[in-house]
Amino acid sequence: MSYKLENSQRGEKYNTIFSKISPAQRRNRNARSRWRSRLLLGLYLVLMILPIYWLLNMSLQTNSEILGSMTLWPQNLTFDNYIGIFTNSSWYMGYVNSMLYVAMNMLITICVALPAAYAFSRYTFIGDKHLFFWLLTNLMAPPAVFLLPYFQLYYSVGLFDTHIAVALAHCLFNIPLAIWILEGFMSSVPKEIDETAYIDGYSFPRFFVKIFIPMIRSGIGVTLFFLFMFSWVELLLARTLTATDAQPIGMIMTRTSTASGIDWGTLAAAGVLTIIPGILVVYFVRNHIAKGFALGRT
Amino acid sequence: MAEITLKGLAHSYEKTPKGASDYAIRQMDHVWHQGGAYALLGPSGCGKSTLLNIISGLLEPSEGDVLFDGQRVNELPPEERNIAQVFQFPVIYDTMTVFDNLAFPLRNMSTPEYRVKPKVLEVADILELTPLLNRKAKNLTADEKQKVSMGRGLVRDDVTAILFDEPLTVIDPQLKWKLRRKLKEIHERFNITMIYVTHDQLEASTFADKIAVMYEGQVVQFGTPRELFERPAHTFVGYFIGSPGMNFMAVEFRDNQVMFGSQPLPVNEAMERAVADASNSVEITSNNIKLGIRPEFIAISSSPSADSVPIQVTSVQDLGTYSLLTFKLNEQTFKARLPEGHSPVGETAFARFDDAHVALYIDEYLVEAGHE
Amino acid sequence: MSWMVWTMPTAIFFSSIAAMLAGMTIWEILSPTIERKGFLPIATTRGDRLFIGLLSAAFIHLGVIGFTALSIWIALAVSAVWLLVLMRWG
Amino acid sequence: MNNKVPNNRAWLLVLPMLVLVAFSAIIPLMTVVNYSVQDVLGPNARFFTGTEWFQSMLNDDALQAAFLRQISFSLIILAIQIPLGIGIALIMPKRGWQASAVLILITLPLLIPWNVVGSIWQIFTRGDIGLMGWGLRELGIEYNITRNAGDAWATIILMDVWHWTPLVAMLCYSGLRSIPEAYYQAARIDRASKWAVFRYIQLPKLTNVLVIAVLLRFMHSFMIYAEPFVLTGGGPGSATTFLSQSLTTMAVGQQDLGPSAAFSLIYFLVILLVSWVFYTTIMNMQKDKPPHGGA
Repeated sequence: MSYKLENSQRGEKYNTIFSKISPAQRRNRNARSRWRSRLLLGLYLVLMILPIYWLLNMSLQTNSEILGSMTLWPQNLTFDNYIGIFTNSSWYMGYVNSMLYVAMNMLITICVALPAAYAFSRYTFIGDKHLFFWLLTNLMAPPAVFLLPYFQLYYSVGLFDTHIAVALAHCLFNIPLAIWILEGFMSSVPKEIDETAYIDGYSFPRFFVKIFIPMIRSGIGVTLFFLFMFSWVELLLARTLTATDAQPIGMIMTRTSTASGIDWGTLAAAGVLTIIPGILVVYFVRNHIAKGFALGRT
Repeated sequence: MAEITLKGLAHSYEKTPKGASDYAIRQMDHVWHQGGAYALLGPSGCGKSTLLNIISGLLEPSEGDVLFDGQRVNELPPEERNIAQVFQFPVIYDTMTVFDNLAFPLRNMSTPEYRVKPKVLEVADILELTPLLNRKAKNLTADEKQKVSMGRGLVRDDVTAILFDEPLTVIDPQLKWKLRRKLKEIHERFNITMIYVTHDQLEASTFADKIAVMYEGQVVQFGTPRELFERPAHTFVGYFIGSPGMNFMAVEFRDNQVMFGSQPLPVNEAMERAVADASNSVEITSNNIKLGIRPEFIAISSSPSADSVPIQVTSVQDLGTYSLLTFKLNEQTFKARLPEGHSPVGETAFARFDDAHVALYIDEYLVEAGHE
Repeated sequence: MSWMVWTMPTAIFFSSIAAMLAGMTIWEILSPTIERKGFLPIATTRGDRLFIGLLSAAFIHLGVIGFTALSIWIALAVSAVWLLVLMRWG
Repeated sequence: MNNKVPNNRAWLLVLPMLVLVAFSAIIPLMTVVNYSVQDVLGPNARFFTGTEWFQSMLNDDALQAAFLRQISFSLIILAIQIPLGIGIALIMPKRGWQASAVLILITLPLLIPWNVVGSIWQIFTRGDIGLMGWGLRELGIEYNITRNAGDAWATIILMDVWHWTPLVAMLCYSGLRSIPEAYYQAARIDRASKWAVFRYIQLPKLTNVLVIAVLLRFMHSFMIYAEPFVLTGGGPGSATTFLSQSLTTMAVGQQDLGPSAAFSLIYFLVILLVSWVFYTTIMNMQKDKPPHGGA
């Protein structure tokens, strides 16, 4: 059998090389499709921002303007709502409380999740897969199931209405999440790195802190972002475990409805202020976030 | 069918390149003839892949033209250039079977199914993929995957050139050899122009009839493997080709002698004149004059002769069929290749450079000593 | 601990789960399990089969309690048999 | 890279984490099981009830309705969010400052506390002070989420799409970013159409992240509580009362510990089953990777 192709056949095919579309036409077509996707994306972003804009808009208005007429932007710009929040300790302490337990939770979680994720990514041990699955089920456990026992558990150990109580409670879903993300990042670091370090005489703790953690820096950054996110947005547990001393801002916001009606301006301003920490955090990790969102699993 | 000509080609990734260092490809002219098997050899970062992508149309060159059979194709996208490219890491369509992978380019051109099948079977047969045709491409080994991606280039009747971008990087050593032979076989059968990018000189010389050596965005020499070995046109070629590479000595003409530092070098008259001319020439301002000699052409003996120089032997390495001798001359390290059974040498010995194989480099480029 | 309102049945339930886990661990140390493919659609280890067995036992109990008038002991017996079948041939 | 070393001492590394999670997970779970078989009236007054609560919960019409609502809600938002998320990921800019800006904007809704999300939408959709409610009324559309169940549903779905599509989009975006450029180049050379590139390159590479997206979205939508609670309070009537809310009302509002515990356990078992099926699927998909070869 001969594989040589007929020359005439090849010649005939070869004529297709210069197609009917001119380069200019093609460029136009590409540009048009690019503009179309820009437009769609822009449209989505605008629709997405609109509710947040509305909140911002209201937070800069007086209650009488909010309730009086429909205005697309503040006619009488006022910062009174914000000033009110920042001068009232029961308001701003809500932010301090939220920040405090979120920070504590991030610290505790990352400290215990790092070694555990390392164990999952490097070793097999009895029951490892089942343990991992059990962890993930905690990610899915609806907090509503646990509300009452939580209250009683923390009450009986004397932690009720402390920041650490909320921080510990949020470990329920944050530790599994952290292990899940970190395990993905760690598995993409070749095992040879570990072995080389041991041969070079590094002890495990020294290797872990000096070599391994710097290698998965971006993974840790992304993990912290997720920990922040889920601890910051969760309120059901935080509300149940606190009364006055450690109450999160989300709870304090409900106070805006009084007998004389709802103080819309303050509510909106408080809402805007809950968004700001998120913006800051996402700004800091923006360069790693694209990779990190796949949870190290692409 | 397709003669690929690069005319005044240059490429920079910057929008406004400032100096030569901003260019990935510096101004060059080159012709790849129809049906040739070429290799593009060079260290990483020398612009090989950039050049390949310009030829295939993935990149548009910032200056100059790419001509296919004399027609300018600069703006033509890859899909209209009738070119196939095989990448460093095998690109396969995971979810398809091997058959569908091979048929993919044909189906994209809406080839009728009755013509797709025989073509795919034919290519699968050549590449020895027939038993795998119904397997999911995802589960293949790296070399099988790479064969599939090669096959996708071969199924198209209209392909006039196949470009390979270090295609054997991820293949096991013993399979590399087999695949390379397969490539050679395909080249002979189909008479397709093949350009093969690699940083491995052995790979280049076993595959290609002619090798283009690239260095800092330029093709510094284009020739057969033999030419590259015997007459390196640029010091880089001398250093890069051969193992170990060429030895170089920065020389000057002093006291009516060719001097390597404090060591007078015995060279033939033509060479001496050439070095003298170069030293005195006003054009050569850098004073960059070098003599090059391959380790193969240095003879070592224990006793001095008229045209030898004294050396300090640092080490001798027995490499089976030959020994590699490292020595010092004028504080610089040299390598020499001793044939099997060469008599042992002491710490001090004498080296003689074979006149016919000493080459003169001015500003790193080869100058034929006799022809000036 | 009084707030946990323990009862005898639940204590027995959790003790037996704990005992099962301990037993599986000891069994695993004495003779490590090998993943194999039985009548279940996926390859499983001993631990996987125990988990599948327990989970399906829970649903068997729920089914019997919620939708039949049968005694819970029947559900328990069916579950035990099912667990054994699963461990042996799953 | 995948050959892990058998080492049972690895348990030591897992132990601190285990203690913390067990404290937060196992003790409350045990308590819930204890509740579920008793009628707890007070600190010293409780009666063993056996399986009674389970029986009544499984046959409770209101709960079954809530369960069905929950399932339909989860399926609807998955059907909207997954394709929409893929679409957005496809048109997001790949590099430059625009990419960063879009990233930050897109992730914004994810970082808003859940009850604030509810508040934002409650305000936004009010007829008197909300842009959307006011706008719709100006356009002459009857829209009232406190009276019309259809409007309430539509609003909750819109809110959830607004809130969570970014997660799907970001997951897909990072999945797309991990596709080597060579795949697109090869596809161009093979003359693949845009659709073929999506169908045979992008979509297959997205399956991993899509499974994660479906899993996370399903689970989160199943426990949705704060947003609809703030937005509609479960109304009108019980049109938007989802499982979590029924549960919370029962446990906290009415102090019916036994029934709500039994109900929690049923709920938990369903979640466990679904997550196990998903998890096993993911694990088996990863196992399908080539047994030898590969980089």
